Amino acid sequence: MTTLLTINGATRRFGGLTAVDGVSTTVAKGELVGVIGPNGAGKTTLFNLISGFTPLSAGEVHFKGRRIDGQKPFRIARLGIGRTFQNLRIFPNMSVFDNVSVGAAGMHGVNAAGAVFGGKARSEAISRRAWAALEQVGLQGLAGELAANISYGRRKYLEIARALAMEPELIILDEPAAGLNDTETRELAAFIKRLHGDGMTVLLVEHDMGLVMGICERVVVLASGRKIADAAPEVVRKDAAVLEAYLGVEE
Amino acid sequence: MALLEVRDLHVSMGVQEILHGIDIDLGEGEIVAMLGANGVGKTTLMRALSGIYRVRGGTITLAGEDITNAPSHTIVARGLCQAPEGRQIFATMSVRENLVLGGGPQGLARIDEVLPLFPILGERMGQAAGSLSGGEQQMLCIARALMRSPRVLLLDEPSLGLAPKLVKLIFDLVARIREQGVSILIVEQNARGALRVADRAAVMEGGRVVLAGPAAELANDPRIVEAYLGGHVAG
Amino acid sequence: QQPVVKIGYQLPLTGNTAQYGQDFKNAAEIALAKFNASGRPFKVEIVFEDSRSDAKEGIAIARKFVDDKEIVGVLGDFTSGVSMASAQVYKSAGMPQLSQTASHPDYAKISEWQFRNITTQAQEGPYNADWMVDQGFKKIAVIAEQTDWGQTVVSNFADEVKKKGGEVVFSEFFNRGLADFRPIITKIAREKPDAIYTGFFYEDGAQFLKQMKQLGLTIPVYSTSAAYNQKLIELAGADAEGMHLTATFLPSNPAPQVQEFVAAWKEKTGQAEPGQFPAQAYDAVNIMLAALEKAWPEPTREKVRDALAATKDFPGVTGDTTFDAHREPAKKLTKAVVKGGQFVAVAD
Amino acid sequence: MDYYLQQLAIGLSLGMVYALMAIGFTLIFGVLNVVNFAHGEVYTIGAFTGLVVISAFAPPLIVVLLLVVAVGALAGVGLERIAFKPFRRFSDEASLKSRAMREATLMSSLAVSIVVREAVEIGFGSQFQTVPLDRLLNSPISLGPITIVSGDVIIFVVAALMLGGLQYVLKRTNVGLSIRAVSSNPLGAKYVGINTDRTIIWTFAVGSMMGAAAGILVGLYYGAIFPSMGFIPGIKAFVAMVMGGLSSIPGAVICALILGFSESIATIFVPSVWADMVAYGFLIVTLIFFPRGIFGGARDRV
Amino acid sequence: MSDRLRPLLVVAAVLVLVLGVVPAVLGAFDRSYLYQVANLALIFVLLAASMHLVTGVAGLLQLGHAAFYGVGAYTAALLTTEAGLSFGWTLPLAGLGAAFVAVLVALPTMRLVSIYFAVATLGIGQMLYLVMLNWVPVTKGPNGILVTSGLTLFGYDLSRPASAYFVVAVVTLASLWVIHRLSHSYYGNALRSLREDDQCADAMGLDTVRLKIESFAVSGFFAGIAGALWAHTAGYISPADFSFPQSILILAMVVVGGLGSLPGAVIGALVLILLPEVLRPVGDFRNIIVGGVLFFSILLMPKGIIGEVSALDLVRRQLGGAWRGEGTKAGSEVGWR
Ligand SMILES: Nc1ncnc2c1ncn2[C@@H]1O[C@H](COP(=O)(O)OP(=O)(O)OP(=O)(O)O)[C@@H](O)[C@H]1O
Ligand SMILES: Nc1ncnc2c1ncn2[C@@H]1O[C@H](COP(=O)(O)OP(=O)(O)OP(=O)(O)O)[C@@H](O)[C@H]1O
Ligand SMILES: [Mg+2]
Ligand SMILES: [Mg+2]
Repeated sequence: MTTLLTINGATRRFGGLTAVDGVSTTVAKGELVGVIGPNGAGKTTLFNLISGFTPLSAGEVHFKGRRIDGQKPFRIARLGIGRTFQNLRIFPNMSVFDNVSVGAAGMHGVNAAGAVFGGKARSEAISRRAWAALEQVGLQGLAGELAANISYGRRKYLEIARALAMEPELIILDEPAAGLNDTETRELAAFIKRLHGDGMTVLLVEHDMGLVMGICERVVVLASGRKIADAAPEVVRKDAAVLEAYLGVEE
Repeated sequence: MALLEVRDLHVSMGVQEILHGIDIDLGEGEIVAMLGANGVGKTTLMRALSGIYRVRGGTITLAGEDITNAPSHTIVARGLCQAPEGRQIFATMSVRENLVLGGGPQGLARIDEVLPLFPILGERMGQAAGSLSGGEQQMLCIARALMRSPRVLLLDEPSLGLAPKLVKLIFDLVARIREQGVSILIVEQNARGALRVADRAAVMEGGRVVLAGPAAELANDPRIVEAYLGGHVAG
Repeated sequence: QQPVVKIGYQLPLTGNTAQYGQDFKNAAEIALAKFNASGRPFKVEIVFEDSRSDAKEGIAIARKFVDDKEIVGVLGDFTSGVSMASAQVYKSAGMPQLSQTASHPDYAKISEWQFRNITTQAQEGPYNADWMVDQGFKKIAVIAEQTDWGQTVVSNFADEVKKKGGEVVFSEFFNRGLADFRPIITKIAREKPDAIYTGFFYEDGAQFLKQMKQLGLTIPVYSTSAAYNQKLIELAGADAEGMHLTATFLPSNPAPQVQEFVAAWKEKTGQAEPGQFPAQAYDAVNIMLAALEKAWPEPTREKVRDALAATKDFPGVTGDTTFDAHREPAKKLTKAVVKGGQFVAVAD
Repeated sequence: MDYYLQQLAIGLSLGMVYALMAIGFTLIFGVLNVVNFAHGEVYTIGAFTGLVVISAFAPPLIVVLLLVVAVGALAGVGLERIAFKPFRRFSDEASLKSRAMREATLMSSLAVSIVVREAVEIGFGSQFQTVPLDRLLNSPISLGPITIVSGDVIIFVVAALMLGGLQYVLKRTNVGLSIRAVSSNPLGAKYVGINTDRTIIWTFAVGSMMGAAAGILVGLYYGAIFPSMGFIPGIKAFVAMVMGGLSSIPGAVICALILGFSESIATIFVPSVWADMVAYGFLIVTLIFFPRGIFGGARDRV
Repeated sequence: MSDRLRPLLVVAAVLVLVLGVVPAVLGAFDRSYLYQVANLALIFVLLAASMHLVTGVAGLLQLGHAAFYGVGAYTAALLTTEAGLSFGWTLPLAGLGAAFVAVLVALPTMRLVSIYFAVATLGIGQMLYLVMLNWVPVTKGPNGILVTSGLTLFGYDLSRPASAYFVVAVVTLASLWVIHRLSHSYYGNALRSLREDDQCADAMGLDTVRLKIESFAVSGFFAGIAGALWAHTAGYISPADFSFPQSILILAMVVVGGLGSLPGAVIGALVLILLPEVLRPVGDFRNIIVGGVLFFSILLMPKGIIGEVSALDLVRRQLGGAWRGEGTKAGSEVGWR
């Protein structure tokens, strides 16, 4: 199995606070890895370090053997990392289809001259991708709807579709199940599993233990910025430190 | 007579009606859970109750007084506070200032009761609220609503984005707040947790309440189990 | 029913320069009323159009006038910019245009259809330079507004001063409507000039004089006819005392046409005496009316143009006007000074 | 040396004039997050009110100021009702995040400002108004080698009072806290029981009072009162506010002073027509190094 | 109706209207004034359309657009008077000149967002205006420039308003076509995503800085083209034509018409140029009325006469099911608004 993502001693400080503290781990191609940890443990910050939104204070991040820390977010994205955001970030005043097409367009690269004089080939490639992504998440029926007008749950899928339209090699999802009920969460879990089954590498943050323990092959646990566990779900579930810091005593 | 009474509530957005006649009662010291899929209008209901959205028809009564379409600040002043969806904290202001604002005229009077519930907020008092992590912001949002010692507390998905340990804590907290005589209307996707603490529950679908009854009963209703509890009978 | 001849007048009646346009309109109406009451064989109608001192509007108006076959001559505009943009239209369509204020050196050169009734700085600059150097001022500071007119104020004046052996020790422009002249005044003070020559309109002039006084600077100030306006004294009060300027129009001039105009102005507007600009407009309208009369009974645009070009020694309130071969007026300038809150003529 | 000191003194007083206007402007921007294009017209209304009051019964300056401030408050409330309130009915998410909506409020205030300016022009004419000369605030005061005028002192005092008072209110009182809350998150403010409507009106009233007071003070200071007098100070106040970081009133004042200084100092070295170039150059350089203004907060985290 | 036919029909209708119906109607009145107003309206249509691209689509509030208009006009005028080039040459060069300046000023300001960007463009607009006004040796400063050669193309004199109309109309239509292609494509969607959330667009692999600079340059290019048209049709330019109030006027056009909608920008420009002309007989009160109309139009239609979103809904309803079901084919219609 080839390693896709390598995080090496990643550290991020905000003033006196060390949000991520020397975290190292790897993600192999085709893996489905979960990241869990108490609120404020630094999970989102870690994702921001990977996707280039927050610069590292120390450490390195490699993707496909290339060092990516210090690069602009869009370059990292083009290398094949798609992401969603914890606080849903859709483009509210654009249609659902247009939202997704942005993901596809970003990867294809759009330029002014091409838009004016270019032939149909490129735009059809983009639109094929966008439709494929919409169909993957089952939103094709809402393509023309204004993104601001669709429900919360669908926006979650919209965000995922937008990331999928980039045809990334690694997709990172920040709390995809937040705000979904158990039934919806199960559907989402099945969806992610299917995605993974199709060969996608997934890294996800989630507080819903049913989802994480149910589908992840490996779970990384952060607490106060440090990695306190990195193992299979069954192992993590019984880890004393994890129980103490995160899960609370089992019911 | 119930503390909060909602009768035949209609709310529209533009030309589109979203709530088509909602009836709910919330008794003194009672916890009512509101369940429903995404987009059925739960948040719309909560916003209408807090006076954010205009009501097109029907009445809302709080302790015998009609508060239909009253301005939001008088509703809060009468003791109906909400921890809203989307948190709506003051991102550019410090955690402390957020709490002071939550306290309204009382200011920080209740800080010693609220802060112990969320110790991490105590450590972040001077930090800008916008730089908190998602879960920390959620805690701040709930803490802010508690700062005013409300009579009726509306919680719109309070467990959203919280770690499992905290989710449990939140539901315990809900039960504890009720002990102090506060009535609570809670909207939750975590139906399991909500049904455990609630006295009664209602299920919304397409802008209507389609099912209501004691929480314990609903928790075993096969329809609920199928739709909201992931197919497994609650706890 | 008497036949009616129409002329157009484009001028700013709204916007930042509306005060000037309103003055022109008043002056024009005085001239027109007198003309129409004088029992000529025809009546004249003036079509006023508001250009807001905006070239876009000026050109549209010009087109409008050109389209109207009954209009045989046009007056205006106020600023050179709008006048020149409109002039392109009048040039191509063949319409005589007479501006009371356009001062751009190239304005009258645009075509044989452009005329103006404003003393050019080619005349006023050297005249003032001579005056000042003769008074014994050797080191002279010059400031003027940053407009086409201001540019000519400085260049014409400076050339003559040098010729006369004087020295321009400081020369700078300012943007119209500058609120605070003190940085410039402080700068002038450092050069310790014997006198200051200024190219400004009355609003800027009043500000300049007041702020000079504030900073305690007491250097003689000379200016052009553009500053000639009773409002300057109203706005600057005692600080205007002692300012010298040249003018072609003095309301105190006993000539009958001047007194008639001043009286009519006071009656129509309820204001103090008219300044230099309304007087120029009044004359411009009268010159145009005289040209119409000359072109009667068949006033065509060509005939009116020819009649304008032939204007010779027209006795106006700003002195006698003759258009030279380049359609520029030559005027007799009068020296004046502010004394006791009045502009009074200075004997040579 | 004296020359440079004098230019610095002039720069300071220029800056104070901009600051006087920037204070109210920033306060209003602070609560609504939209540019109030009509603030310049409030300034003009203040000046014209003062002029009318003075020519009608020549009361002492303090009375003039009080009356001007009252009219300014009325103008502010009217402006808020007409140009801003109607747009608050759109509170759905798409509208809140929509540029079109934000730019619409900007345009409505612009439209109101056009109407007001044209109306003043029709009422009073567009020329400079004649101010009774003895009412001007321009008697010279010599301080050693430099000369300032009485107006400088008055403007300084008034600006300092405004700044100090506002800082106190905003930072120390509950009212100020509410104002900042509305500015930070208007919807959130409703949930904590703030009367947002009243807060906004009060802010407008206070901001416009300051704008109107600035108008008459600067009008008497320069003796120049005319319908479009608010335009240039309005732009300068806008620039100062943004340089200062949008919601920081001391920041706006400091940047207004920087603008004033840069103009007078630029005049030392280059012709005065280029002075504005230096001021705008300062703006651009500031924004290159501080993309969110000198005292602005960071962007929201991802 | 077939998806492919529709855009063709629209194009044909616009061509017939602008190049056939309008001149026929204007010609019937035999008034050069009407042509003049039509030319002016078309020039401002082009200006509004070029601002639409940055402000409406990419969401960058532009408060200094008139400066690029000015750069174009000055480039054209100077190339004509100093280098003796004819209209055929100055037109593209004016566009390029303005685009070049746009890139220069975009480079340092592209990191800025929202109102900070707006005020930076205001500052830059003012600086360019000051250069036009004060750099006397080159721009002739306040004296302005007489553009004597007028509109000539291949040696034909086209400076009469009626013939100028066709030149202006063809150039404007061609420019509109390009702007339309840009904003109604995936490129346009990428720009829109900047407006909605630039950080998020960044995460989608869009080079936001390059996109901003590019759209700024394109917008500057067309403003420059408009400038050249103005210089050649007016025959005289001076700095006052390109001052801040003009920028605001263009912004008002875009907002009144509907921010984000190209037809909106066109309609906004027509309204704000034609209305003051129509109101001429009203006299002194006409500007108050213009202000009042501006106000009520914003009040009643805050998203503009043709808002981006409502138009989208309209089109969708027309396309009905076709859009939803058939994958790739319908995609070619998406982005139309
Ligand atoms: N820009 C910032 N400035 C200051 N502190 C920050 C900033 N960003 C994050 N933090 C702090 O860093 C810590 C980690 O935040 P992060 O968002 O990564 O947590 P998280 O693990 O994602 O939590 P959650 O599960 O609640 O989303 C938090 O305590 C937060 O307050
Ligand atoms: N401003 C609005 N304009 C138009 N439609 C709206 C608006 N706000 C909400 N809606 C619609 O109203 C319906 C109910 O929305 P609401 O937010 O109340 O749902 P919810 O039950 O809270 O869902 P969730 O579980 O996602 O929070 C949705 O279909 C939504 O699309
Ligand atoms: Mg997080
Ligand atoms: Mg909800």
